[in-house]
Amino acid sequence: MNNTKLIVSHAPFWHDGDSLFQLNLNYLIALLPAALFGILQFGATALGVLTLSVAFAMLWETIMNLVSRQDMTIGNLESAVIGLLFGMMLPATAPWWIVVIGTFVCVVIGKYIFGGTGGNPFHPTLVGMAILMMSWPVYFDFDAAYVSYEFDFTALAPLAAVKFQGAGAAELFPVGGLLAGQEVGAIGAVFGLGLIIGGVYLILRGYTRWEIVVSFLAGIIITGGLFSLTNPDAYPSPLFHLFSGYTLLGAFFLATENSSSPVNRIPMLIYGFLGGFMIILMRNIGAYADGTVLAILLINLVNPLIDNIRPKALGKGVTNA
Amino acid sequence: MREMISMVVVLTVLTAVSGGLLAAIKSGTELRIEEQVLKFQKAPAIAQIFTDVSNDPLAERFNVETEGTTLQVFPGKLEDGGTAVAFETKGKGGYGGDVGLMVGINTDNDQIIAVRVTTHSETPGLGARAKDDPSFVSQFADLSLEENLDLKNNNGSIDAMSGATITSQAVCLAAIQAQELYKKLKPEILKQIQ
Amino acid sequence: MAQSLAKEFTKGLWAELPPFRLVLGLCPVLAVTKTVENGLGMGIATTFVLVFSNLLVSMLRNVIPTKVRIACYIVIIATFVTIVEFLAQAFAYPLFLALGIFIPLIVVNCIVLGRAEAFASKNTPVMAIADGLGIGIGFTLSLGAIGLVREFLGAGTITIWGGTPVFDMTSVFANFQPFGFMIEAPGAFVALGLMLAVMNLIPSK
Amino acid sequence: MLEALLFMLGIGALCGIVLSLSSKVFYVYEDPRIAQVENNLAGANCGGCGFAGCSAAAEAIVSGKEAPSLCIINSKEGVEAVSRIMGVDAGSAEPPMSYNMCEGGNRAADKYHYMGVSSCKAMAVVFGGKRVCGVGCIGLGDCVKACKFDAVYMGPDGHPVVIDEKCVGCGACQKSCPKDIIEVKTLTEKLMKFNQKHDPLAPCAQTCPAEINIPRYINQLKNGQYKEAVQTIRMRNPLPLACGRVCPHPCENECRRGVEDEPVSINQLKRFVADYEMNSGSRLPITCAPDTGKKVAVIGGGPAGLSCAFFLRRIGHQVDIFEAMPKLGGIIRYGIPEYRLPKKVLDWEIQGILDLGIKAFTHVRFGEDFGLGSLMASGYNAVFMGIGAWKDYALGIEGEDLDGCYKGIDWLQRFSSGQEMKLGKTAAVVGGGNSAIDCVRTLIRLGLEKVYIVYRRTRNEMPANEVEIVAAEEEGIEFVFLAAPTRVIGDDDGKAIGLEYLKMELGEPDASGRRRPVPVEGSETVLDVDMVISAISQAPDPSFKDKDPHTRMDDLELTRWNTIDSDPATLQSSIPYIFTGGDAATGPALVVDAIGGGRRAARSIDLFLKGEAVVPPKDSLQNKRIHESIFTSVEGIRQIKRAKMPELHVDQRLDSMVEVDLVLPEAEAHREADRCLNCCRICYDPDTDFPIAK
Amino acid sequence: MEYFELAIGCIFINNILLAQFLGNCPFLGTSKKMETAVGMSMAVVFVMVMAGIFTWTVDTYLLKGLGVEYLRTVSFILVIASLVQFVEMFLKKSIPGLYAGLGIFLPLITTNCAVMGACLLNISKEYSFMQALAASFFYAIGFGLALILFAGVRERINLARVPKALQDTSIGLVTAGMIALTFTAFKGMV
Amino acid sequence: MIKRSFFALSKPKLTYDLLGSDQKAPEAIPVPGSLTLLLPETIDSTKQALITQGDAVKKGEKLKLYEDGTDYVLSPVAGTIRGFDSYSDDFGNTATYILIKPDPSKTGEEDTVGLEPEEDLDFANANLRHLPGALPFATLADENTSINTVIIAGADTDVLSDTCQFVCTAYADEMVEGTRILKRMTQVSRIFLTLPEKLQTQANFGSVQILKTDETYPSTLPAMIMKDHLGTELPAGKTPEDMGVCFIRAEALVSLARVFKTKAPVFEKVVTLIDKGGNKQRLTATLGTPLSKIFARFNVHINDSDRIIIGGPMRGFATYTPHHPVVPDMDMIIVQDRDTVTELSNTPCVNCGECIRICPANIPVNLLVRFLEADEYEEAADKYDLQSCIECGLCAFVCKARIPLYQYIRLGKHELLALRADA
Repeated sequence: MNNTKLIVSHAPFWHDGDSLFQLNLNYLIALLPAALFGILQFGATALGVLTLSVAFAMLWETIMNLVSRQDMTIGNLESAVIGLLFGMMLPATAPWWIVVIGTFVCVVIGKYIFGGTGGNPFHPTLVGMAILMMSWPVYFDFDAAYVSYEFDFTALAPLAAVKFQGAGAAELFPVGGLLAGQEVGAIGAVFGLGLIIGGVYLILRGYTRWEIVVSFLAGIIITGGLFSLTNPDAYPSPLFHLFSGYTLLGAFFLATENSSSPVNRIPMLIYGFLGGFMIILMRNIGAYADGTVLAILLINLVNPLIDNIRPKALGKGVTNA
Repeated sequence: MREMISMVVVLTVLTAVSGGLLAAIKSGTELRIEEQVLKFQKAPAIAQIFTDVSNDPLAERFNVETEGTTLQVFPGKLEDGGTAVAFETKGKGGYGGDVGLMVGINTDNDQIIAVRVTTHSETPGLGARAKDDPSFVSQFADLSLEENLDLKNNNGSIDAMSGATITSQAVCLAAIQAQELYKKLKPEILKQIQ
Repeated sequence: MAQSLAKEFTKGLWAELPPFRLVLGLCPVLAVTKTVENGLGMGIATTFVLVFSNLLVSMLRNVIPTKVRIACYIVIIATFVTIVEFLAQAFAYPLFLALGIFIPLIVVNCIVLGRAEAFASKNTPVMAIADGLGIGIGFTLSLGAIGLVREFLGAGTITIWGGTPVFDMTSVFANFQPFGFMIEAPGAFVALGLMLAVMNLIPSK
Repeated sequence: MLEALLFMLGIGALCGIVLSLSSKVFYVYEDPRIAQVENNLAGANCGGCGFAGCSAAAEAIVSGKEAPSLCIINSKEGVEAVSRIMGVDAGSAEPPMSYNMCEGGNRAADKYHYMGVSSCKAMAVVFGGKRVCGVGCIGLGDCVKACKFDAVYMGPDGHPVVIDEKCVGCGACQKSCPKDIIEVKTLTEKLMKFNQKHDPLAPCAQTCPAEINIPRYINQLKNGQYKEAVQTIRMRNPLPLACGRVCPHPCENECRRGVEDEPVSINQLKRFVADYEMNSGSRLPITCAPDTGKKVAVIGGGPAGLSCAFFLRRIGHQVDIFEAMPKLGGIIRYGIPEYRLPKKVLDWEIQGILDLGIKAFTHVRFGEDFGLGSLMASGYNAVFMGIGAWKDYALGIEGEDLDGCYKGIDWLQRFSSGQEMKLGKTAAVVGGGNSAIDCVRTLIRLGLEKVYIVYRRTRNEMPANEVEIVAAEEEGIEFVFLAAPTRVIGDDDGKAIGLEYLKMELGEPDASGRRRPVPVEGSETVLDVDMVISAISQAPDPSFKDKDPHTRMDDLELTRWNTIDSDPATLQSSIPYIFTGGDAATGPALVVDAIGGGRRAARSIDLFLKGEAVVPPKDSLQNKRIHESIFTSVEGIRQIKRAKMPELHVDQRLDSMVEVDLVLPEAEAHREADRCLNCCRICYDPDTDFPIAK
Repeated sequence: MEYFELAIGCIFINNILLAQFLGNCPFLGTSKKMETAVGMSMAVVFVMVMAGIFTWTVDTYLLKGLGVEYLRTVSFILVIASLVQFVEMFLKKSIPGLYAGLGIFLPLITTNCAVMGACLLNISKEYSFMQALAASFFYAIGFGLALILFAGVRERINLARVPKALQDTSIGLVTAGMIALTFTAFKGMV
Repeated sequence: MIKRSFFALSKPKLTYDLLGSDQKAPEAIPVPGSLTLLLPETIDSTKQALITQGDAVKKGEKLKLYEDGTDYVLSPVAGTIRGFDSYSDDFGNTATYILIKPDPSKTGEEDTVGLEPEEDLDFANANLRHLPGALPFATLADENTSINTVIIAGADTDVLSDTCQFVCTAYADEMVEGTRILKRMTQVSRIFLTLPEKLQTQANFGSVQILKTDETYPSTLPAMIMKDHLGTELPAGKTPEDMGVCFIRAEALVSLARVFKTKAPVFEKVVTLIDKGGNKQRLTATLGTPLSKIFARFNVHINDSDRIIIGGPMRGFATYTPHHPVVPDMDMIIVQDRDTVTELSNTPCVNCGECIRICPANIPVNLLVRFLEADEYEEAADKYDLQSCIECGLCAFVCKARIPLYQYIRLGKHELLALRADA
């Protein structure tokens, strides 16, 4: 028998070299500006939350791999991204156990039980967020979270302020300030500019689909604009919505998550727009101050349905063959 | 044909027997059920409203007829010698159905003594706080019946529970209903108390 | 006879344990298991209906024509359901309040009609009672178990009877903050789904 | 109260009337079975089955799209009732079980490193799979994935293992296997499976005439699963005790270990587990398929008849055996002496077969006491003729009928049945087969002074088993080779006093490769013996044909050797409902041949009884070997001596008929089993750690 | 506007499946394939509206008229069961095409607590006839919407590598929970 | 290898290699000591074989396995048959390989089978099927398919390859002659030659109409040519032949012309070898030459876990043995070092949508692969356009999860055929 065994595989024998590791690594890179700013703004506790979150997300994934005797999958960094996103959506004062439980819910209930990588019908981080926000709403009250902090800007969570004090409160938050992170909120969601830079980086690198981002933002601007036009006293301007709360994080990093978003162009546009529309609806007439989390979960839910709108395949439309 | 007849007969007999049986049981348990309703639904609310009455409002309850329905009224003798009444109204449009509200009114100064939610099927943690957490319903205490008992959104004087606007609305509706009923039936009620 | 009687009874406790093994009758399972007490109460009510409707269906099994059998069974079941409703109001009023609309809905619980059709209509009254009792007790225990999980996690308490918790986590950890999600509607689905998965890991025989 | 009564009365009546009327008005014909099936479903309309309600499920069952067990909440009785309505026959009551035929796992070497879709199916289409072995398990576990019941798991050796308790016989694994090595079969199918060209078979299993899965039972023995090993043997051989003692084990000749070392003592191991069962004090249960209601007559209670009866019974037919002799067993009772196969052992074994519910009528001779006519009249649907070959060939020399001259089988049989026979002092037995050896070894035990064995060729050509020859030598038998008897010399009383023979020498090899003996002119020599037994060969006794009055008997064709003419693959005779097997079909052959033939005939009879065409198994490997599985060299073997069969010392055995060969001790048996390379077609486990192939 | 609010309330906020926990057995049973889900949804819409009309009439004119409200359960379920059976027979004979699409789902609806539940809710909320009609319709739409969305997600989950113990119903329930979670998004909108 | 660009907002572009202007003549590999011929027919032990070990064969002799066999090969040399065995190819195809030991002494007239070529399809089908370039005479002569268009591949169908371009420019005259012969044989009027748009060539193609093809892969695949140049969309599940279009290698026509010229079959195949360093070598080898001989000639060392690709990097196949012979349709051999082999993974699809955007046939690969993984082939074909795939391999090329998508699709098509054959 010949001992030189060749590799036998199927065509193609070339690959463009991309991988899930690359994808998630780029996500992490893109998230860095906003995350770093959060640490600067909210101090060491923010760093603690982020580290704990990433570490535990990866730990849970490792544990589940071990328990179910699967191959190790933490190498593709997916759980790191989930963990980082989760941490970035928390206030810097979140207690450690929220992070531990939250990452467990994200990784295990949000992802693992649906079959792990690629199987999750909803964004795992958002599943964790939604469940936690339902269980312990107190810890997601950003106004309460930062009472002991001193800021040189209005120390109020913009969306909550608008919700409870009316649209007039929006004037406390100039758009420039929001972009520069002069607001109170989740660690990674306050620095609008950083999020935009990261998001654009991902789009340019081809790791997120611009259609979703653009239509998502368009959904917010158009719907918010309509509301604002009909009753400017009751409803703040669309730009305020755009740069406050989780909106930018949602548009660039959450709605675009691969396995829970559409891949065809028209569905992507519908999907994004619907997300923006729902956010405004929930903020303006619904019960929630933010709503990004549930709005994106909702569009995740309709994703399988709308993603059926796709171009006809070659030779499928041919009759009379 | 026989099959058809048997189908009709069997079904008819069965339903008839069922109807008879249920009617019998109904009449057998009717009294006991009424007691239970009093004991579990109304008694706790009344006890909370009339914290210091000298009589037994439950025992002294009486009915007032109004527009074809019967209103059960629980009279209370206040410590200061005044009289008060409590009765229950239903607030429409709760999150999970109607919200029952027991409203206690001081007949002397037409002020609300207190209100308590009796029945509801609201979401736990949100709407259900209307019953479990008195901070919301305590807003009604000592309000005059002349006040607008609606939510602040509707130019009333009541703050809605955060996250449970609908339930709050239903409670307010029940209070407003009580307000109207009381205004209408006050003479009748006062007559009965004497 | 005694052996098969025991078999019919015990199968409902494990091998055909509703709702875990049969995956039926989920609506009350999801809706009323906010506390152990509610779960058990619903289970007992269902057991009552199961046993008596099984008995009656079995007794009348030769009389009822095939074409109207569903209607007949349903009338029988509905009758007992109404009786339960009366009894619950008369003797366990708080429970009646907690179970709300779900008592009348026992009538459409697939388990009840399913047992009537699959078992009672083909077996003797004694067997039918054993079956009804077994399935009913299994159902009650399952509801209790789900209630336990949901209540303990979601509220940090355990309420077995009478509305007062027999256990409260806050007495152990003063700062305990329950996992409120479990008490909520979505939590009901998730809790049941995960418990079902745990049951799947345990072989049915 | 009254309102309630009236209200319910009204609404009940209304509903009843509407429903009853509409059931007439809107009557639509549908397959009545749908309603019947629906009545036997749980009726909860729960949708758990994935169908929209019970009637939809019932329709799916009736249309055959779904199994009767579709309803997830139906009781066992309900499922059975549905099966009955669907007319699913008794065969499906016999649960099929999945069975993995390749145990090679990772043993076969790889031809390449595979990268790509990780499924057997995908790999199998890439140059036939990466394993060098073309028929073996690929091991990526498509079957494990296909099984919805968790009944298949990937074993530690890289091949799937089936958990019998969980298997429901759905066949998903079989469908998923691109190599056709996981098979879902009913007991009947498993019992009636014959070696096929594409099967993963070790050379020994290919060689065994009974087609026993030898590596499997040796492996089971090795693991201490003696009972399972016995069951494995019983799938193919109903007489492991007898075979374990008398089989000349052609399998060992093909043993791959024998290429570089001594072959594994396969037969000893069979005897070990068979004796284990006998000595354990209880019989292992033998499962039978449900009754089919068909009746088969087996004529002849020898190995072929017993085998045929055993397998027919196990696949559910009713079987009666008719035996001319007083007891069952045929040649192995009457032709094999006590010291080789004790009657006690044989009785125990035959009783086990009869315990399955087979009736035996002894002392009835076909053609005389009963015939074809009477069998047909008694309602037998088919007949198996395993009448053996009991008629000795004559030497064809002068003086053969003198007093003191006997025929081998005849003599052995008369001796076995306890007939008084006059013994001489010295005896010559003519012939070189096992019967001849049996004769001489019996004679020496009877106290004869001198016993000769006279054979035309040399020791190398003797067809008897080597061990037998050695034993005979040890026991002091005198061998006269290259001697062709020419005449029996008698005295005046007609008593034999000597055997004259002509010396031979070996000439050119003939077609069979054996060197032909050529007589040496004028070399006549005389042996002084007063007994001459000719044990050269036998043929079936065709006398039944003339004695049976039934005219149909004329249609039964015989060959020129008086064997019953039959298709060698199906063993069906010229009369379609008569089948044959064993010596009656082949002429004198091995016991295992007869056992294999009995099973082959049972398969044909089963087909015949089911009204199917009696055709040979597809791609049958009957008596052929798969070329690629026969090696000329086997690497990596560390030589280990073959277990030596314990036997009674010569001193002890010569004056008694006590069994000579003894069973291997347990430790020895394990050691021997460890020598097995656990071969398959091309792969095997050598002593080294490195699995290699070809 | 009143009906619009009713619609939003019945479809999204008080979704009969996800908030009221009614009709879960067929929800899990018929959501494995999109086609079945669509068929079931249509059938539910049809039956729920019919049942809403019938039960409202029975309740208003007979039960209340005779003062035997306590017979509500018995009479409602009898009416629904008979109605379903009647419609099934009618469709089978008269409109076989429609029967093939919808009819086969009808038996599932007899024991669908969503139908019974919707009827009882109509009565307990003291809706007028038109309201009851609309509410029934919207409840059914809510049921169908949840079912179809669920089927869409479930079709994908069925193909994902869900751990064995969680497969099928188990993961279905968890997914349903997630859907219920997302439906809380509509809270407070009316 | 082409890597993903840093800014990958637009989809990656794979371009075909163009033939350079300074082409050396291909290096001829001498006839080796042993040839392996692949005969596309399965050994059937129940039949009496026509050839046995030790038989002497002449050059050009037609070798058939069985009397009623459906296919044949021509022996490229005179010699003796050393043996034959069965060979499992991809996707369930089996063949028989025949080992021939050439006898260098037998070069005479009597050792060669002459040929009197006729311009007749049946004659060609019976004698010229396996010429270098593999002219599809079996299809052309099939009465069930009516070919009305012939497209000569002057542009290579796979990236990196320029064999077709080389042959059709270097041997343009012969190719034109071959085209004329083919035209007379088949009576097909529509004959086109594909050539890369940017290829600078002085060759004269006479009257053959030229289709200028795009430089982007996969524009020269049959389905794309039909769509872009013939204006017909290939219906899902159909082959170009079903639509009356036949694709032929330029080299096949060159061979045809040579046969008619020399009145003897030809066996020299032009092959491009790309070694581990990516260097291109052009060579000609006798059909049946084991690749190992070619590797030896060009000092290519094959180590464990290297990969030998026959055909292009996108559509070829990897063989498991360096002894694989040169066959008539082999244009290119690529040897990849083990370090340059991209690892595949067992990760499920993450739904990133790269495949969707690059697929020239608009197939929902992300959904399709889920169904293929679950073995639901009918569903995959009905709803997810399995059969629309034109087999370019781009989806697997860009797959982030590194799923062997192309293999799944090929396997799916294969299993679907088997399923439908069963039903």
